[in-house]
Amino acid sequence: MYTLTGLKLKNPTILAAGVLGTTGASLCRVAREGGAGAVVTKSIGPTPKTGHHNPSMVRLDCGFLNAMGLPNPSYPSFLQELEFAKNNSPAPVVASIFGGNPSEFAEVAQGLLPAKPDAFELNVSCPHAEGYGAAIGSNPCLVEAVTAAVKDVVNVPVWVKLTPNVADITCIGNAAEAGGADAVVAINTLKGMAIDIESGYPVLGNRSGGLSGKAVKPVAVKCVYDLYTALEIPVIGVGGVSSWEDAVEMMMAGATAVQVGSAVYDRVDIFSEIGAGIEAFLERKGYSNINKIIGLAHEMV
Amino acid sequence: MYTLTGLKLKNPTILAAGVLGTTGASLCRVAREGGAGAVVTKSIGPTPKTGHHNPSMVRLDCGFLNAMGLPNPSYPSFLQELEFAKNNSPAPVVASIFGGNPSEFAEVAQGLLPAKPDAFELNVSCPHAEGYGAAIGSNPCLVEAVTAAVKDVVNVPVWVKLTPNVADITCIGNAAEAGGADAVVAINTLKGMAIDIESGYPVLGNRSGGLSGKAVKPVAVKCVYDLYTALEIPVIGVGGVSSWEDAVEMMMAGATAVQVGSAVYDRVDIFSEIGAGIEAFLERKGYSNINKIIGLAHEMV
Amino acid sequence: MLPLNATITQITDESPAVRTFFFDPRFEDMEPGQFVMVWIRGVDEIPMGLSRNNSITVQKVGEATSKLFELKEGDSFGLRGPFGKGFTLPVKGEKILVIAGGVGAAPLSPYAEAAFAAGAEVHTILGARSAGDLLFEGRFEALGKVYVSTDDGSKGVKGFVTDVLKSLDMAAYDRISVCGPEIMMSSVFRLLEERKSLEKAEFSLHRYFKCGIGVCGACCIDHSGLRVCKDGPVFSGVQLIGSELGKYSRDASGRRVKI
Amino acid sequence: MLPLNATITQITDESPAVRTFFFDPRFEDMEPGQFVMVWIRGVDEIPMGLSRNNSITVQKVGEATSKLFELKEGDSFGLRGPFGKGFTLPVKGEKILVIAGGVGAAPLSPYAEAAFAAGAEVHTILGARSAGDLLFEGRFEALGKVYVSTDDGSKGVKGFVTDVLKSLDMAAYDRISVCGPEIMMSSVFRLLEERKSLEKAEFSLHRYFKCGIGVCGACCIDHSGLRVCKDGPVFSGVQLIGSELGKYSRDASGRRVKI
Ligand SMILES: Cc1cc2nc3c(=O)[nH]c(=O)nc-3n(C[C@H](O)[C@H](O)[C@H](O)COP(=O)(O)OP(=O)(O)OC[C@H]3O[C@@H](n4cnc5c(N)ncnc54)[C@H](O)[C@@H]3O)c2cc1C
Ligand SMILES: Cc1cc2nc3c(=O)[nH]c(=O)nc-3n(C[C@H](O)[C@H](O)[C@H](O)COP(=O)(O)OP(=O)(O)OC[C@H]3O[C@@H](n4cnc5c(N)ncnc54)[C@H](O)[C@@H]3O)c2cc1C
Ligand SMILES: Cc1cc2nc3c(=O)[nH]c(=O)nc-3n(C[C@H](O)[C@H](O)[C@H](O)COP(=O)(O)O)c2cc1C
Ligand SMILES: Cc1cc2nc3c(=O)[nH]c(=O)nc-3n(C[C@H](O)[C@H](O)[C@H](O)COP(=O)(O)O)c2cc1C
Ligand code: FES
Ligand code: FES
Repeated sequence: MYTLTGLKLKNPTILAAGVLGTTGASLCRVAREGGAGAVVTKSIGPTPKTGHHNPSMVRLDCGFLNAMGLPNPSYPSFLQELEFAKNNSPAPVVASIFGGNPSEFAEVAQGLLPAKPDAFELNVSCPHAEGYGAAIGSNPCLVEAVTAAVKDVVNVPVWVKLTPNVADITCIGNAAEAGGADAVVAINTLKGMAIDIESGYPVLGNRSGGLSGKAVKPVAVKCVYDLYTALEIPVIGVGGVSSWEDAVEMMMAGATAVQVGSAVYDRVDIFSEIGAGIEAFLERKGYSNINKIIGLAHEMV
Repeated sequence: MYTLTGLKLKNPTILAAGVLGTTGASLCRVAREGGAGAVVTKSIGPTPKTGHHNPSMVRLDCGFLNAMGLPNPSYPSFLQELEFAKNNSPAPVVASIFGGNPSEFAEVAQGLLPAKPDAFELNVSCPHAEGYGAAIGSNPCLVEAVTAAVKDVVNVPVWVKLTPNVADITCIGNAAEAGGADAVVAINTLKGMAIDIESGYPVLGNRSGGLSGKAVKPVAVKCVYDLYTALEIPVIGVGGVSSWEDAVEMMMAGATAVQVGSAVYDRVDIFSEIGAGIEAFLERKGYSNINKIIGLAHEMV
Repeated sequence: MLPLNATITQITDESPAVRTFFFDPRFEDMEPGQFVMVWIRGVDEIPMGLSRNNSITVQKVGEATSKLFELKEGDSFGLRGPFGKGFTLPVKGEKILVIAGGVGAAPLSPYAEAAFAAGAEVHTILGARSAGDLLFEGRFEALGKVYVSTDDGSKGVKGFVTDVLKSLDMAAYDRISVCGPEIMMSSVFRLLEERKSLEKAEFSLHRYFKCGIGVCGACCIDHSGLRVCKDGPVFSGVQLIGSELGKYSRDASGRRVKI
Repeated sequence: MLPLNATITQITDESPAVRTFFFDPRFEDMEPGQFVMVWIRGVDEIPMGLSRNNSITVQKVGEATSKLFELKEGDSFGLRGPFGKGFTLPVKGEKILVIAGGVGAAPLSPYAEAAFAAGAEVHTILGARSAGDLLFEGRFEALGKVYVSTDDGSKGVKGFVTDVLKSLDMAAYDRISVCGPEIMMSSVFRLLEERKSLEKAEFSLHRYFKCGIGVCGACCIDHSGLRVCKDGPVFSGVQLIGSELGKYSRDASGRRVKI
């Protein structure tokens, strides 16, 4: 058992927000069949949103590009999904939420509290939803305020999900920590775009979107590495993890646990595969436990 | 013939800075055998630098990671290389320069003027050289001052090379334009890192570095797209271009020309290949000239 | 992968509101029952079953399909796919029953043809609102017996496909493959459940698709959490026991909507 | 690719300052003359010719090689490669002359062995400072005639490899393959040029490598602009006519340094 901000995880892999997280049943499937140590829901907001027009996600040579546009049924409708997940998931369920300002964040968190999520993850980092996400996440004052507002109204751990689309992610990480965050999650997607040269049209319905998958792993590793140095609270690594080797790399950079998003494309049971791979690695290398590798790269000079 | 800030290019492909640009002979080879429409030198500074320890560049699953550390012999020693290039290259030769402040930039530009470069490219965007590069390039005031300082002392076009490691690249592009830049070049590498899990050591001698190649193309396309909207001056697209399709995509996003760096790994004559591919594409699609595709994605709504 | 550019080579009117679009890339390796994401540029991208390895057959219902209906031969759209899991092909000598309602005949017609080519005996129940709406009747007839039902009785049995199905001996079939409006599929499902024939049945589901590639989770069904776009669209009857089929689906925001 | 983890399986002292490190991954497909980038973690990464498909033979000269000499069997380093273009293999019946100076014997020994295995007749001129520094004499002797030269005359001809070379009939050889200190290689080059034998000669060059994969441009030679790491390290004599060979090279900053 791994412990992360008080949550008990059977392995250090977590389903990332917005991936297979729209329904309670899907979250449970990832926890049970997929073997995830914890699961995070789709980001839920104050009012229903249908999201951007399709294409909303495409696979590239390297990685994936998406602009879902934070589709969600709003917290009142999502309550039943979260309840189903909580009642049926063998692993902790974390509610990802977003809003346009601190009080909206607090409203959504309170609205979901009856379903007893094990933690909240604050999405202040979506690169392609006007006025939400990265608009907040690149402003340290707002990040601190949003974090504090949610901390005020909930009694479970609060994670803050950071955007890499800033000059210095540690500033934002510090702001989250100052606001009382129990952990930071890095990274959300990188701003990106693809154009269909046959027609000249941007491929995504929203024209541009967020890059995820293999392409972003080196960026995520660097962000995690820097955050590990800058912060006291745990860093949860996400971005391009698609194998146990990637997970180990992320942990050596300083991640206490990793999230996996796009790589469910390959297979849903990637979580147990990564978990087993990490265990085998620790054993082969003679590391007595996972803490021996968390942040190891910082010691190798 | 294509015209770019007054330079005549036989095709819209340009060798990117820091790639095969350490010697005059190498620049000529890329222009002649490689078929580049223009070539940019390694970034040259005020004093000799040996750069970071190796490994200074590694190939990843997706893209490349490098931390050369701006090795360069300084402008007095580089003069002979630049002269050789100017005397022997069939294509325009652009001198990439860097410094720690506006006056150092001006000093280096003046120092190289005797070799008569066809243009200068200001590297305010290297992500892994303390005090140089991105430290300047994420500060709009400094970018404007550096640009103005060089414009003051040279009578050839000045291009400003931008970093994507900022919250909003158009702010920096605007600053360059305000400083008198004739074009902007986007993008330099993204901050990134890789760790050797067998040992825990970061792979690069400098621990972290810059991501280039296929992985960054969607990020570059988005930056070019945004800069095209924000600026009056031409945008030169760079980042992950490794085929004529990539070049066309970059141009549809708004690039007047493209630079190619990492993809010389595949073959040096990629420039003529891309040039020919673009020509064939224009012909097949019935576009009367290249201007029909520059920025086309902005019109497709 | 980015969408392929597909050029329309031919357009065929199947009925007043249904048209078949033939296009240029041919998906030689498609499994009957798989779908493609059809990108009508500047408008939307929507899922469509493949009615042949180079055609889709589209019912005009809303914005994207209407725009598609404005396209002419020589025009193009984007295509991603084929995606998902198709119908299981029978082996030589098996006897199969195809149950197609409305535009559900689109993915079932190449399946019926492939099954026939594999040496199976193919019977079809083809249902539609009225005679003019019957889709691909000729294609099915070329393979074997076709039972027709129309809501208005303008051809075949007046009523629903279930009215025909009730009269057949399900024990005579090795496989039963179903696609059509969800109300119809859930009636068929209940009937097959009663007759203990779910094990040999497969249903092709429709849900709101966003990514189409199994990542976003928009199309997951209760309570299995299976993704219609990747684990389906074709599911075995057994996979659907106790599922949301016929009860509700989710809209683009993820809200439950009663069927 | 990221560096492979290579475990040292055996260390052999070849001479006081030269050691062979055998390691675990075996590069079955290496071309003799290719090199690897050897990453001594926390220190530096340096190019080394492969002296077998699972060994490098290293002369201790500075920081990285000294650290390498501190490693024991069971320790490990990182390896990228094999990279670059090796020596051209002769065909059966050809007669080749190998000219190796100092640690230049490292990449030439697997070449000589491969040439012999291909059915060529292999003669070697092996030069070193003194008898104790002669590298892989036994390996070359197992293949054919070996002419030895030492600077101090402690074995073979007193003098340089060129002193031996002068006495041989170059017309008798189909290929001549050279590796050693640059001063030596440029003397050989001049001699072969005079004797009109450059067409059949190949030289393995050393330059300062950064990327090792042909991108950064640190290792380009004048005036061809060829990259030693990717277009070489082995070049034909003809490619080197009028080049910087023997005149200057560039240091890590790109500054020219006289040879
Ligand atoms: C696997 C699959 C295969 C299909 N095959 C066919 C086929 O062969 N022929 C055919 O005519 N139709 C098929 N459909 C249905 C088709 O996708 C919808 O009719 C189409 O999306 C309507 O788009 P619209 O913009 O015209 O309608 P809209 O006005 O946008 O919406 C009308 C209705 O269409 C459906 N719809 C809209 N967008 C989507 C979407 N992204 N994903 C799923 N449903 C959507 C919704 O139920 C919506 O309420 C299939 C659907 C799925 C899921
Ligand atoms: C293609 C190639 C094959 C080689 N094969 C062998 C071999 O089989 N055996 C062997 O002993 N040596 C070989 N060398 C030379 C070897 O790379 C250097 O001796 C080694 O790099 C010295 O490193 P150092 O840190 O110990 O020395 P330092 O103290 O760093 O420098 C001493 C000298 O070593 C050279 N050197 C240092 N770093 C590099 C570098 N990154 N690239 C190239 N040269 C460098 C420079 O000339 C420098 O002046 C080869 C070099 C090349 C280019
Ligand atoms: C389809 C899709 C939807 C996403 N939706 C959300 C979201 O709602 N909230 C959020 O915080 N992150 C969202 N993300 C970002 C992921 O959680 C993750 O940070 C990112 O994809 C990088 O991880 P990956 O490379 O493992 O996918 C989404 C990513 C994808 C691919
Ligand atoms: C080995 C290497 C060295 C580089 N050196 C420089 C440099 O000196 N100055 C500069 O402005 N950019 C430098 N760059 C960045 C490239 O010019 C280019 O912006 C970046 O690599 C993205 O393009 P690419 O994907 O085509 O490589 C370097 C890139 C690489 C790979
Ligand atoms: S539509 Fe995204 S998972 Fe099915
Ligand atoms: S060392 Fe970089 S090109 Fe040769």
